[in-house]
Amino acid sequence: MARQKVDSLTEFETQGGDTRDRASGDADFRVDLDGYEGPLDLLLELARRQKVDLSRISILALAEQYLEFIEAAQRVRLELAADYLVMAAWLAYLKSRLLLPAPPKGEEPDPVELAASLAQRLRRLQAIRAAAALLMERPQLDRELFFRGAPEGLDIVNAPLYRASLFDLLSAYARQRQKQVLSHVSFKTRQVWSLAEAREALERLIGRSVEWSALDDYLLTWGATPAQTRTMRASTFSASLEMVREGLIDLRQDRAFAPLWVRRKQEPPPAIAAE
Amino acid sequence: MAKKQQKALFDLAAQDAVDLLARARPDEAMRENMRICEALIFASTEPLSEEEMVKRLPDGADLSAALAYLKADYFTRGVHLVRVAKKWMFRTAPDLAWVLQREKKDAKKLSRAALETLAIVAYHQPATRAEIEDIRGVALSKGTMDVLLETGWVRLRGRRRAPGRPVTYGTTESFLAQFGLEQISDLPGLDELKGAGLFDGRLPKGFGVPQPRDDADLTEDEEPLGDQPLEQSFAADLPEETSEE
Amino acid sequence: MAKKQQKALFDLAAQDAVDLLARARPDEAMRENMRICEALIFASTEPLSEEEMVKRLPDGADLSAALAYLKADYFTRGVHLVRVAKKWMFRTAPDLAWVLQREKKDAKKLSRAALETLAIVAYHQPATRAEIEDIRGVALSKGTMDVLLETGWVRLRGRRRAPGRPVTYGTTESFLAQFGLEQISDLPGLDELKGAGLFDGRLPKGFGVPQPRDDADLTEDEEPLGDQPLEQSFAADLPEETSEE
Repeated sequence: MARQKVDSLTEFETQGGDTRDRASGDADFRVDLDGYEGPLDLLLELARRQKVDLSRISILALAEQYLEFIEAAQRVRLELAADYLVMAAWLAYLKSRLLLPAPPKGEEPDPVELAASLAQRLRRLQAIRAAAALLMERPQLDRELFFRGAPEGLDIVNAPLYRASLFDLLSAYARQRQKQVLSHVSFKTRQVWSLAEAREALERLIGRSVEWSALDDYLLTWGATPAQTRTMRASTFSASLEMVREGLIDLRQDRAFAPLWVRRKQEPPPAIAAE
Repeated sequence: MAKKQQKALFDLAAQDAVDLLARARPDEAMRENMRICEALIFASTEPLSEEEMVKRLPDGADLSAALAYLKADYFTRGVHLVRVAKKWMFRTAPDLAWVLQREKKDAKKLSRAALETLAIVAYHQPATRAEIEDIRGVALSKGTMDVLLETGWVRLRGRRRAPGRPVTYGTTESFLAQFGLEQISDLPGLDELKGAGLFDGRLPKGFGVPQPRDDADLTEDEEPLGDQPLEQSFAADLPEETSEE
Repeated sequence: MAKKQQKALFDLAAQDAVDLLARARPDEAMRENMRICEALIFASTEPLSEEEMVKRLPDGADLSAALAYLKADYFTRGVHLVRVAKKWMFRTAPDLAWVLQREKKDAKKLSRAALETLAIVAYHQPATRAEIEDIRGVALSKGTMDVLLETGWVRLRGRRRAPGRPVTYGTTESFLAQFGLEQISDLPGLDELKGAGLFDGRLPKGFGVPQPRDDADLTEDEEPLGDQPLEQSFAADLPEETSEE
């Protein structure tokens, strides 16, 4: 067993990421079996030494060699990767089953089948290795084969293709014109005679007059335009009611829709007061 | 004829080599040297010097002849072997430049601003920027008019005979084609637009939609674009094709 | 009938195509199409798809015939025209490797583990991590798969419809290009592998011996990667390009 060197403790191929069956940090359990990639690899190497076709390999002999190998390895170093030990245990079992007559009960798997299945796995591994070798023998890019060193490249010129339908166009136009129409609507600014203005004017009027004066006449004296008359009348009327309430003026109307009369509040005559 | 022009562009030696090739087939050794040069130049990331090739060829190989033959070989192909400053490289044939550039047509939707501007240009043409802005009520961005000119649906018509001589815009034939109109007067009028439900009833009296026209002839109040700088229009930054119109 | 001829042209061994070329010279239009294809493939920085060429050829041009002729044309040259995954590229002739190996980049040598894993993925795809481990008889380290994903030759395909929804791996187009394969079924030694029962015991009965396939389409027992976290795969630490695939 020329390759039997199990003393170099460089880390096993499956170090690092593989934490499924070996706890990380358990470096002691990793053994470099001189580059063997696991028990199957080792088995294949041992099988190769039988120098027969894998389909006619003696699994029994193989199991024995493997167990010997593991034993030897353990003599040198006790720490063996779990994979190897699991395989050793399984092979020991297989060996015993192959040597012993088949048990009467058919519950346990047929050892011949188990052996055939192992041989099959070995053939499969050997075949994929051969395939990998064939693959790597092929001329490879940037090794034997080369692409064009300086390709110009194909340009794709972006030429946007605009899309719009007549309906889009017309509705855009209509929307725009309609918006314009609405935005151009102008309201006439209405002149409003405010209550404050009306009251101020009314106060000025009655300040001079102790006689009844017609409200409308009074409005006209302010030279209101017809457009202003309504707002002046409304505001003045409201203001006058307010001033009546405050006891500053008297207001009189002879009948419905007759002119309104206004004058400064008179001191009530004593006689009436006496009544 | 185009072929002839191409040839003129090329080194005369190439034609000589074609003749040479016709007269005498290169022998096996020469063909192998040609293959080596071909592969070397092809794979090189930079134009390849003759010295470099000599190093890789069998001793005593006639590099010049091999390259001349090779160049002749490629002369009628889609790829040419060319020499630049004593270095050799492959280059796609100049007459095929158009093939290497493919236009990728990305369907794009016009922005709302562009669509509205286009519609105003269509109905109100010839329209100036100020007129468009007046109708839209917002300033017209340069980008919007650029896009419209890029579509090829809007063109510069002329200038308004007015202070500042503003550029007038109008639609093009491809505008008609795009929107399936035989002529610009086929654009629907107010009644049709109303009928299509595009206007609601609240239109003031006197509101109208102009009868559009896109005669190539300038209107009375237009004058030719002339060569006055277009700084008042958007044309200053236009792509060349468009401003040439 | 033309279809049949085309198909025949495509599948012709290169030597047959050379013979064909000797028998029937392509006409002028065909030669122009050949020139265009030649220029396109030459100029392209990546293998060029037939679709892309069709877009740039005149309407109705017989692309297949043009490519077959062109391939035959280059058959004896220092540069070859090859098809990989329905894409076309020029490449130096394999026999000239010795001339070109000057600047042999330190091609990263794959570790034995990586090489075998690559082979298993290639021949056995879509393959899960468990399947790779089963064939190699040893646990697959994260680093090994990372290296393969980094080469760009292996990609995450999807997930197997099976408990745990394991990620499936497959090869890429650049894998084919790297090893000069036109399609995955051109893998060397495929028959031997079938004989060795590489494909046994995985697929349900009735499927027969599966053919490795690198179709983008998922197989029946695959499903998309989805957005489930890939903690069971190695994808968590992948470079982004790869995990997007």
